[in-house]
Amino acid sequence: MRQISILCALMAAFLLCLPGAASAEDLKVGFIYVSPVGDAGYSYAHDLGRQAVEQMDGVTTSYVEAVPEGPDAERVLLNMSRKDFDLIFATSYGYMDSVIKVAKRFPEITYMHCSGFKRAENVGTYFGRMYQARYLTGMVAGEMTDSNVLGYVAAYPIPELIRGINAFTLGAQAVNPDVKVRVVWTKSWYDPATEKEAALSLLDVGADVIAQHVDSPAPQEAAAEKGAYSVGYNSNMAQFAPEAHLTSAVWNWDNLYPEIAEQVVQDTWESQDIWAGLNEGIIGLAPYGPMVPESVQAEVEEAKAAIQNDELTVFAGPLKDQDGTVKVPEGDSMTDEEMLGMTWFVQGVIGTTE
Amino acid sequence: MLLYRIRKRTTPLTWQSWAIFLGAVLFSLVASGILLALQGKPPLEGMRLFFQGGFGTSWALEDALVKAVPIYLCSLGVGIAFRLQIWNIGAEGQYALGAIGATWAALHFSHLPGLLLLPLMLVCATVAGGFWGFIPAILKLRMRANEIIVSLMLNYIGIRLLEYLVYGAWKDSRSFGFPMTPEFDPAAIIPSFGTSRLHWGLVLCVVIGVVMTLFLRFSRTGFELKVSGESVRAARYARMPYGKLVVLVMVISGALAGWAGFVETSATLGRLQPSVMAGYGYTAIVVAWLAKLSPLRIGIASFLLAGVRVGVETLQLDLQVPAAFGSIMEGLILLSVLSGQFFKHYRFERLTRNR
Amino acid sequence: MTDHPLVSLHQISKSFGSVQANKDITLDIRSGTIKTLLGENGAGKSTLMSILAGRFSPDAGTIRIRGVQRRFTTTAEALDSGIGMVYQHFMLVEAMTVAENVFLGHKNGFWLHPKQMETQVRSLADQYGLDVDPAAKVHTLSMGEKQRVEILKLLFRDNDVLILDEPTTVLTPREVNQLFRAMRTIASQGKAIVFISHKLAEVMDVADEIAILRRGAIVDELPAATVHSKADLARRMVGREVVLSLDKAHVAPGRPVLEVDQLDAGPVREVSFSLCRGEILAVVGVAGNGQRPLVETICGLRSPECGQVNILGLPWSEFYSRLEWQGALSYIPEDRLGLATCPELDLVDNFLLTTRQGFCRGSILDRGKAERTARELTGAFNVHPPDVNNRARQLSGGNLQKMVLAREFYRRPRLIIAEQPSQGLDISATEEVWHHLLQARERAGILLVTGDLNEAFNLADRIAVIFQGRFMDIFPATDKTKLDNIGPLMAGMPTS
Amino acid sequence: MNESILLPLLAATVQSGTPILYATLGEILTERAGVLNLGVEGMMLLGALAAFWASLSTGSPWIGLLAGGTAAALLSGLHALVCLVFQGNQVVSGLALTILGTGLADFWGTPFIGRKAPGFGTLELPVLADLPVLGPIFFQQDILVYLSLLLPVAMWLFLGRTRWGLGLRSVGEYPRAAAAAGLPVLCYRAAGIMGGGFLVGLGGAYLSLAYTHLWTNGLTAGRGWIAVALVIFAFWRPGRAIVGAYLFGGVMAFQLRLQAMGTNLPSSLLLMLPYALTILVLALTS
Repeated sequence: MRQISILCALMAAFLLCLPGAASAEDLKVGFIYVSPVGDAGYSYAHDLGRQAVEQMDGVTTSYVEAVPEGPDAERVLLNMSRKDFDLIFATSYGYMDSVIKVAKRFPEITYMHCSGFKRAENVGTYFGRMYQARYLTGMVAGEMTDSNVLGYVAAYPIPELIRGINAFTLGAQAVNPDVKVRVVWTKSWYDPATEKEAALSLLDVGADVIAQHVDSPAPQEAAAEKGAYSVGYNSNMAQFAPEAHLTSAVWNWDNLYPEIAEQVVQDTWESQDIWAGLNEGIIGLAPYGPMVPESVQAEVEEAKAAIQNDELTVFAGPLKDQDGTVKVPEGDSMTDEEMLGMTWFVQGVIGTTE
Repeated sequence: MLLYRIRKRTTPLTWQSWAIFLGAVLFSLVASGILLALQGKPPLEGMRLFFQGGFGTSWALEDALVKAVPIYLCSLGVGIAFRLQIWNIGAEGQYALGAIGATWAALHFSHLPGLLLLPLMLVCATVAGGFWGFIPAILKLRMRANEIIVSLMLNYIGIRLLEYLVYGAWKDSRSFGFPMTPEFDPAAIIPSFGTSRLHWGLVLCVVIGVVMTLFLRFSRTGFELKVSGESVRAARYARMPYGKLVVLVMVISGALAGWAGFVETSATLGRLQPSVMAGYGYTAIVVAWLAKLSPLRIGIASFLLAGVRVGVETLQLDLQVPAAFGSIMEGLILLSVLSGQFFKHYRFERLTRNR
Repeated sequence: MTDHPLVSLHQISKSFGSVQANKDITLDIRSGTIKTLLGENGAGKSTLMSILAGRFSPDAGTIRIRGVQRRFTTTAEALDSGIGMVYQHFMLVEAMTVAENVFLGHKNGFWLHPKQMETQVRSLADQYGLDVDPAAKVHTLSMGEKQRVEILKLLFRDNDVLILDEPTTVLTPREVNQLFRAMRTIASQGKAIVFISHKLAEVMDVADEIAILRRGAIVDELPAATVHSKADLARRMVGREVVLSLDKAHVAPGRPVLEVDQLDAGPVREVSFSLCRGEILAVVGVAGNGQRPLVETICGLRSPECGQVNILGLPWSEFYSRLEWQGALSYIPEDRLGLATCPELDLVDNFLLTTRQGFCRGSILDRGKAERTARELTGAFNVHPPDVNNRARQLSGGNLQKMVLAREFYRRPRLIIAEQPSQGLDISATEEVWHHLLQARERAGILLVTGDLNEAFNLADRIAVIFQGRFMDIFPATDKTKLDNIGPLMAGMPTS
Repeated sequence: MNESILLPLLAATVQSGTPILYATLGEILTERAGVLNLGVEGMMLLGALAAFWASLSTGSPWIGLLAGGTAAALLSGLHALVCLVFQGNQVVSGLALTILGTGLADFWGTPFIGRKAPGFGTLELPVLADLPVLGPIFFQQDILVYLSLLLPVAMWLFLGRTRWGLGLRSVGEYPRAAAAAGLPVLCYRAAGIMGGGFLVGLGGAYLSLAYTHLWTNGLTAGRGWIAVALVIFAFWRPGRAIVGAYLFGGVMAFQLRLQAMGTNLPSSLLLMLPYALTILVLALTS
């Protein structure tokens, strides 16, 4: 019992640090997360961004976590809006309809919706070009594989993930044309046991690098146990499998949120679609593991610079889908809109998008 | 040493039973308050915010009522199955099927006017949900398969089916590949009252509640349900069609859960997407039992539970307590209200030793 | 030995709500004797012994065991003091074996050794002549065997006082004799037996001492040797003269209401008989010889495997496909509380159980009308208390049975199947039930399935004896020679 | 399907069936004492967290295991209190326990997310591990798998061959008979609930100490519910629980491998498999 109460006290201290006292003229910024912030995954990354906003002068923040997409989201949004928040970040794609609905009723409040495609006068959308980082991690994986089979543990077949898998594949193929990527869907954002099992099943069919688009580090662990390599996601996952972890594709929302808050304070905010990438620093790579040779690191850094300079486009033609049909002809590249709605795998991916 | 002994109450309580209920709630709130205090949050302020957020303002009441609708419908459904001692824990899957049925109608007959389309959606939700309830019933009767397992497994299958459709055939081509159907035509959306969030689904709840009460109390089938629930042997003795009754309650149960899926999809989401699944089917079981299966009490319990959930969100927003705190509070409230019912039937008595 | 009695109860009182079950009862129980508590149902016999066995605690009074005052709050404490009771409803775990049941609650040793347990139980059983297979699962046993298991449980724990609550109701005559022999053996080994009964013949047969209870108090206590006649004992028990035989008016038999030809159903084999209106046919036999499947087949609860059953002139399947709720068939089952009624429902609901079709307007049930009818019938059938809002389980066995009869006769049946209609009822209730059955015979044929020969002799026009699913014989109740030979017939021995 | 796929699949079957097996056995014990506890999911989660916490802070997975069992047993003690002492409805109490247990685990577990605790690794049994086929499937696992294989035998011995087991069964089958034989019914039931809770907690601990070495909210992901269903599937017999748990774990592992090998079947339909198969087997064997 004592440990538990100590634990509670610690948590209390931890949580006490978060909210400060609000004064009347402060900018009130609200965040809605789809999962608990403690999940070290997606919402955690957003919350780091929130904490950066909290550091700003004249700004207070507040959040509601674990809000299911759907009717509950609408209610929480309404609740926040009624409480005179000035800027509200809705950080999951499923909040889209609710944001638009609520925003209609509160025109004076600014809403920012992550990963959606519907905008309004007072609703902006934003997301990160995670696919750029995926491309780079794909290069690392493509260089490091011996079997030329890469495994990818993914949660749900939505464009965001499909895009990531494709970018990863293209990156790997850029350095290793023979590489294949096998995909297993877990149909769950957090189920470590199933995710580990999925990784193991990929390892069983010959994969020797495991990448992931799920929230728990369980796939890293599986790779480490079987002596394979792994690529993490969300945040640096090196600590879970130091001997296996090549790098991770990570979110850095703290490079975006304060800027938007500042815009609202300055009254310069305008509804737009922000899709920021490596240039803005919203996404990035975690430090490489020691097993990644210098030459590979240099090659990847070079590609990173090329992407940043617009010299390299990830989804540039020719791109063929799994059946070999040309989707993007030589010389073309995909528009943002096309990328946002991507529902097909590029050639070299083994798996289904359903 | 003082000795107490427990005695069964001979006379039923009147106003005291409410006092006991309030006492139990108070007990759990004090426990929650202590938890809040341990986190360094002001407990009294927390409780005030909780009540204000759940029941204290017209908005809060509106929110609680809207949230109570699916809980109520599912709970009414499982409640009627429980009356017959049929353990339908498949409301979650039946709800999913109802949502699927309603969506099917909304997508395929979007040209119809609302006055036709909405009833059609209701019918489709009834058929789909009822069918999902029918499966465990028929497997129980024909194959003697336990309805608890079958209905539980059908939950998972129903949810996967919903996912399959939304990720596949029904995906909106304009949604950039996100798993959601196209937005429903306005005709397929249950209208709300004025600018409030309250919608006609509430009227549906009241109507079905009254109908169900009348049915259970005054109809011959209601009587047969009552008897069969008390004793299957006596029901067989009295030549009641037990098998038909099992099918009937499971279909009604599934249909009501299906209605809940219809209302949620149409009135609050306006399209089908996987997030329509919010665990109401499981909540319904708690509510049905807590309310002792009576339609009126199920209504009250659904509303209170919805209020608790809504109120806890305010607590989260204003005091920044973690979401898990809501579950803890809900669990504590349920357990203490449940324990409190003991005192409705028993009392402590000072023991006088006659030695 | 000291001169203290093994057990002495002093001034024991106990009330349940407003009902005083025991008042100021003082009673001694001595080792080596069979003490009988005689009284009508509801006289307080079971309550008194349940107090001794630790199930209830008395409101007032003291219990002394070998002169030492004790107070039991649980049955475990009573058991530890050597007092054990065999209840009417057996306290056996059906899914476990005999040996496991016997060892249940036994405190020695952590590990169980099934073989060793069985040997121990077998030797104990042999010692007292209580024949039962220790390895058998209890649910496969007959009632008599189950009772032996209960007794073995108590003997195994070296209990000094064995209380048997109405043990003979579930037994066949042969089993009753076996039980009485075992009781004498047990008593002869220095243990005390308390035998609770309301059957005069048995009491006179086995008792050493008789205590008579009436309305919660002991009204008489006497050695068995001083009792001269059953009538004398009966008078002491009920406080008035009892008519032990009925006037049976002759009713001319009418058309056949039930014809059974070469019926096979489960254990039932090649049973043929017919039953006419105005007639009572008693099927007697030891319980478990196919009576249940026979009754269930006739009542439509299971289908015949082979042979013909014609009810009211219609073949079985046709009869049941268009069964009318009234003017047809009524089944009065042995299990009044579990099958014929719902214990937790009130009398109106229980009345509606089989008559609901008569109170329907469309699909709406007219409960008000049903309540009025139920109230009239409770009055007419002398159901006490006459409050239709009572739940079925609040009624005594006799009143519940009258309530069931009232309901079933309201349906004006032309064929009545009555199973053990007076089992467990006191004398006056039995009298009323018999009276109602005799009256009903004027417009119906009655198939009376009973284990109580006295009942069969008193009511029946013809008697059929069933053994292992077959009818051994059917004969008129007036055939004295056959009647005398009924014992061997029930045991499967055809008339020599 | 060749051997290089089949053997790992069967080994994975054993591993993914093991947490469910523990939980199922726990619930069997509870229900054998005559009490229904629908709080398995919550108890499992709290057990997983407590195991993780204890292992992390002491460095010993064994202490973690013990803590996991104990925490779940304590939570189930609440069920015992509500159902046995206050005579509350078992269904509501069990579901409330799930809500409470999930809440507590998430609440206390936040600081542990994203950390790695010492856990159980593979322990190849000498000789047995080298057996053809059986070796790789059963005997190149972690020690908790071996324990879970012994547990049904131990439970069978306990229920059938000990005085306490006899008492427990009688209390579940016919409490009045047990009371008449002088057994303290409530104590036996409480012991059944808490003992069952302990085993359920071990199932949770398996998830956070052996299957993965992580803690996340919702770690059990519905496995507790599967266990509740499998109890009925197993007809309350420990031996059949193994079949049920492995059947379920096997189909789960199989559908993931099917995906990994590259199938064109939609994953939603593949994910229905374990549930549909459970219904099928149930319908055919009832």
